[in-house]
Amino acid sequence: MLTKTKFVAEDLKVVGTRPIRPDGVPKVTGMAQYGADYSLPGMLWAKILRSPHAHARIRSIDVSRALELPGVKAIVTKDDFPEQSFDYIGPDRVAVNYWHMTRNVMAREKVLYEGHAVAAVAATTQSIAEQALALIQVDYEVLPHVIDVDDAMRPDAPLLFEDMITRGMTPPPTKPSNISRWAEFKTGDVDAAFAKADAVVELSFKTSPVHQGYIEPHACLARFGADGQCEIWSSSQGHFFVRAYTAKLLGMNLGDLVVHPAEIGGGFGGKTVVYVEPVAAALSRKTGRPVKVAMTREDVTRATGPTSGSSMTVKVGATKDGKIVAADAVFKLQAGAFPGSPVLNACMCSFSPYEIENVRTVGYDVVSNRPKAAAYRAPGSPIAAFAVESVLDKLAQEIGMDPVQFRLKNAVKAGSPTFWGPKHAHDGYAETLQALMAHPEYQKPLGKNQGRGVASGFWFNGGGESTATIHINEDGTVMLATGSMDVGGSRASMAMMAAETLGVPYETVRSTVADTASIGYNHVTGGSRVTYATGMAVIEACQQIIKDLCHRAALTWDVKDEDVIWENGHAKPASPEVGSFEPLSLKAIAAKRAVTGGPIVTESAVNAGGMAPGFASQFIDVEVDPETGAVKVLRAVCAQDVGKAIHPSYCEGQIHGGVVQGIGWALNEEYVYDKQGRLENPGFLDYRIPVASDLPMIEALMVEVPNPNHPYGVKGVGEANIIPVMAAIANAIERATGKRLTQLPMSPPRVLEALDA
Amino acid sequence: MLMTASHGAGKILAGGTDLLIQMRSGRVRPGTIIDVKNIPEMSTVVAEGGGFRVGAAVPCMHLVENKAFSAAWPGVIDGINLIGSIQVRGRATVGGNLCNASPAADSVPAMIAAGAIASVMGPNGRRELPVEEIPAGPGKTSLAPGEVVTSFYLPHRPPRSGDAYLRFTPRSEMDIAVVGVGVNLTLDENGVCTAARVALGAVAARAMLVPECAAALIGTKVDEAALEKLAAAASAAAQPIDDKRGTKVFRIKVSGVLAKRAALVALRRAKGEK
Amino acid sequence: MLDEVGKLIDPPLVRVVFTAGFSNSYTGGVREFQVRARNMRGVIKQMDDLFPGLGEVLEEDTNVSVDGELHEVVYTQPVYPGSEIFFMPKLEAG
Amino acid sequence: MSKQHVSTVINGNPVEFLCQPQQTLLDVLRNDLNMTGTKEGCGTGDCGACSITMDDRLVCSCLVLGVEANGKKIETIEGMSSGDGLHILQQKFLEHAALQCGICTPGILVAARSLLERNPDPTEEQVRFWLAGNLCRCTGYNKIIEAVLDAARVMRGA
Repeated sequence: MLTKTKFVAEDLKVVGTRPIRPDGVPKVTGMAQYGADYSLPGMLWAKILRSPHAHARIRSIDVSRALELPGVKAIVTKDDFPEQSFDYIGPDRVAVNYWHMTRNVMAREKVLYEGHAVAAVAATTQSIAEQALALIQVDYEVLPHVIDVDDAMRPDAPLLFEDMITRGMTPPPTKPSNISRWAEFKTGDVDAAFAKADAVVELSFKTSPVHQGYIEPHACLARFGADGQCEIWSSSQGHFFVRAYTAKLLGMNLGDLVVHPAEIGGGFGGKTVVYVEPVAAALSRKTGRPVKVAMTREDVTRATGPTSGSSMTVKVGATKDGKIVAADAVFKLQAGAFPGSPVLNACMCSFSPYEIENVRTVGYDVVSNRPKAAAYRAPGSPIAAFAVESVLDKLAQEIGMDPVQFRLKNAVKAGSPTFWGPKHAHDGYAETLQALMAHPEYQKPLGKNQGRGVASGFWFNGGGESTATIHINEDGTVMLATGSMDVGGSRASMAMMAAETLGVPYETVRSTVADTASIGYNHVTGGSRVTYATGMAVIEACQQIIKDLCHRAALTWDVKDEDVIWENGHAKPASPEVGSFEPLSLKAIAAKRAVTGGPIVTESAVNAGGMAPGFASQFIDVEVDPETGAVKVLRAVCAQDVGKAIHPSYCEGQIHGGVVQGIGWALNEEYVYDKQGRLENPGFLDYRIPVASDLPMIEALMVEVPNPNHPYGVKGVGEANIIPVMAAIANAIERATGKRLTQLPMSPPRVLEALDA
Repeated sequence: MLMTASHGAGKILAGGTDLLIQMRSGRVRPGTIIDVKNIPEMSTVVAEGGGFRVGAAVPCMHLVENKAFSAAWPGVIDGINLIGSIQVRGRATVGGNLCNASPAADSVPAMIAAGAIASVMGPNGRRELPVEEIPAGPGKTSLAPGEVVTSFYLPHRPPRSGDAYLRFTPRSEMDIAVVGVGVNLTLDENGVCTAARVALGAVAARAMLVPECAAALIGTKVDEAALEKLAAAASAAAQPIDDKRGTKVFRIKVSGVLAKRAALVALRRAKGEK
Repeated sequence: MLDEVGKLIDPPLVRVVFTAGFSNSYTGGVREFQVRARNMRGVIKQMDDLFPGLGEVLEEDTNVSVDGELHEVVYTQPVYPGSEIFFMPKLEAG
Repeated sequence: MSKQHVSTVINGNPVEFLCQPQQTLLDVLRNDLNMTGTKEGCGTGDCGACSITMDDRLVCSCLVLGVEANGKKIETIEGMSSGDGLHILQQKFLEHAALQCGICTPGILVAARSLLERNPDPTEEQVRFWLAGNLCRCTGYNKIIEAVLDAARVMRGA
């Protein structure tokens, strides 16, 4: 187990500095290889045929004419993927169901959303593959479809699965429906508590699904050998789950599949799903040649998982001195074509920043004819926070309290109970609120048509399995590898933690991401877990190396191992009595590695626990054009408890990125469907993510409340920052115009409609 | 000649920033692509008779960087400067923007307000017609098969003239107009408006000149009352649809709002204020 | 476990708690139990004896918090006299 | 359709290639010339990840036909760092951590260089409007703008 070293901030030499990342030069010179940048001799190009219908039964697929087109080498459909058993495997909240997964990769009985993959062609050129798609005849029986979550829950709504009985209800309902799961978390007596409240606010909300918006479309290259061994180069948020899911869907042993981590062009949770890898591998197995599959932007927007659209109602009661006494919420989230929206996260995160005696949250996971929902940055929590933090803002107004003071009065701290589980074990929330109040701009009044909105957010932050390997080169430089895919600079933070622990200069540590054949299992890169959990594996590996180095020094000095200590990069006698030996540097010990036992290597793995949650609080100033409803963000001050910032620039970068994604979610991003359930805005023109000229500089306030369970006090940073944004903007618009908007996005037509109402 | 030879399957390639997108999506499958960028008349900007002869295939950035033209027609430059992005404007042309015939094209309302005259070459020779007569509906122009717009003539500017173009888009850049308004007016020495042209974009099947809007300005000092009448006329003239970019109600109201704001910018420019 | 004089002393008494939803489906609605264990392996074994099959679910499908500190379920995780052992749905994220 | 012969200069090197008339320059660069530094984010000129300069004019290579490059001078990300060292912009992007995933970085660097060639002393707003055509989803643009302004200062010798 990890020996707990009590770190003292002052004597850190590397952690907390801002070195240049070891993998930066290839990225700024165009040398870095992403999913679509790999190619091999004899490579074929693959294109995927996608359903034009939102909901239809597949009667037959005729590929004969397409196969005759010169240059077409193979076509795969559902028949090339083995059937999977129908059961939910793994933890309840994020259970994997391979029966659903294989259908999402390649439709079987029905197509369940426009863009659903039906077949894939491998050909010698892209244009031939493209032409072949047009020659595939699919006989569809078009069915009525449903997209909105409320519509999908109506008793007469068309059913995606004729036999789906809601899970989680006791007793279970008798009639099938589109509701795949029901859940409830409660504590205390909510209904009675509302009677004791001086002020009660109840509002309903609707939010549109939004896409993660990564700039790199999904892409991969697969090479299946005649010996049944397959290699895949793919950009994903975790090459280990790509291997696991791909092997399962193709009926292969894990040992026969090696997945190499290409650089990833953004994921935000959306690349924790397999879409193209099983297709490329199946085509490569059928042709015996390497196959490249790359999605177009339209494929990505039309057919890959956004986060859920939602319909919510939140009711909160408080006494006039600002104590929240009762909170009751219903969250209905779109799961898309297959069950699995983040509704349980929404239920659990909703009121988590606040200590409330009586709470009830109810969640519905509802399927509808849209791509299956995938994770998007603290999945579920931003949706719930839009509703909860809007209601809390209105409540603070009604009892005449400053919105930050109102939150501070109810803020959780270490020891506070949660309504869904164990008591909190970490502080950090109040500190983010205090950071806002201390900000010089917080008290400054604003001008005409301007308003300041406040909101907060809670996220679990993940732990879990990570592996790291270290071997010391002959010249004393350090080769560090982990199995955690690096999206936003984790190779730098790993190298920094290793350099700090070993006491060597950062530049002597080479940090890489190893493929699935070269290192032990690593859980996905997501849930803000990598710096925390993989960091622990790196530190444990360093401690094992240090033990080995001290042992080798002891051999050299003919003393007992315990008589040698490791201090800023050198083996030293534990006390003068041991002897007056010259300290031995890492370089020196490495040079004598042969006689002291051979190569200096280690691989260490953890199943990290003790992770602390991420709290974020923000105030956002906006100006509303009263004549057009356009909302301009003037200022965004975003405080977040980062535990201890290993590399401050990348912590700030996470906060900037999450807040800007939140601004897009709040103001412009939505899907527009026509009557047939077809997407009308599948590209980056009409699916509007924020551009540089839309935004001010985002102010990131890194609040450091160290996590004692991590040697360097690390807490997850990646996700909490997006949670408060939409509510903060809604609250700011209300202060600027007096109108409370409860529907996302708060686009100009909606704001103008509210202004003119 | 090439155009007629390709029996209607020929497509003109100027900047290509609309054509290539349509080819990629399969909406258009040209048999022949005719690159017109090397035809002198189409790729130059020259002074002519006190006004400007602008080639239909001149890239936007080329026009934006032309000091003389920008000084004379700031409103037209406003429109051109909102087409796509810097990258798109490096290729896109005013001729292409017009003939792609999107009702929301950003340069067209300003060109109409400016009174630009298009010069068209075809199988039966050359003809001239005002820019507003070329768009005929979404993706359709009034040009006969084989006809190509070769250049535009923007007339001489009388003193105390000013033009402006404003559009509404959810994003500050990289967007398609939900509403677009071009205004061009001339004042006499007492500040009374003697001539005006107002054109609306994105609020009907094609960009259109709105005489009622001009009437609201002519003879007035472009004061608050005149601006209110202008706004009402603009909203009345708008026949928008609900689509993925905006609602009918929104477009009708914002047409009036932008007409007023654009008129104020044109007024300031006519008075020589920056 | 042997105390300093080598006498086998009983493992400490610890409090095991489940969420409402979890207890409805696995422990007949009972949310709290008292068991004797020295580590997570002991806790899981005791609960499995009470509700056969529960052990597997606890190992695969839950996270556990020991006195508020959130952990993955690992056999060697120590528990202490009077510890609150709270099993809940596994925390996963994107 | 039969391929057409194109001769051009890319990053200072004469290059000849054959390409289909409807093939885009982006497709030629990435798949025929194996210069994968220029990235495809959308293929419709809406994201800027494929930005290059053609005769010093900043354009999206997905909206240019391969045949249109004939006789032109093309500059891509691969040509931005001279043999011995990085371009100031590349160095500043690393120093400021102005990239996270890096897929948009090649396009933004080419666009930023094109800006600084025209305007050595841009304001923050001018940088933001010039780079509006380059979408980034990771950084929120803060550090990109700071890196460009810092590079501009150094290049001006300010």
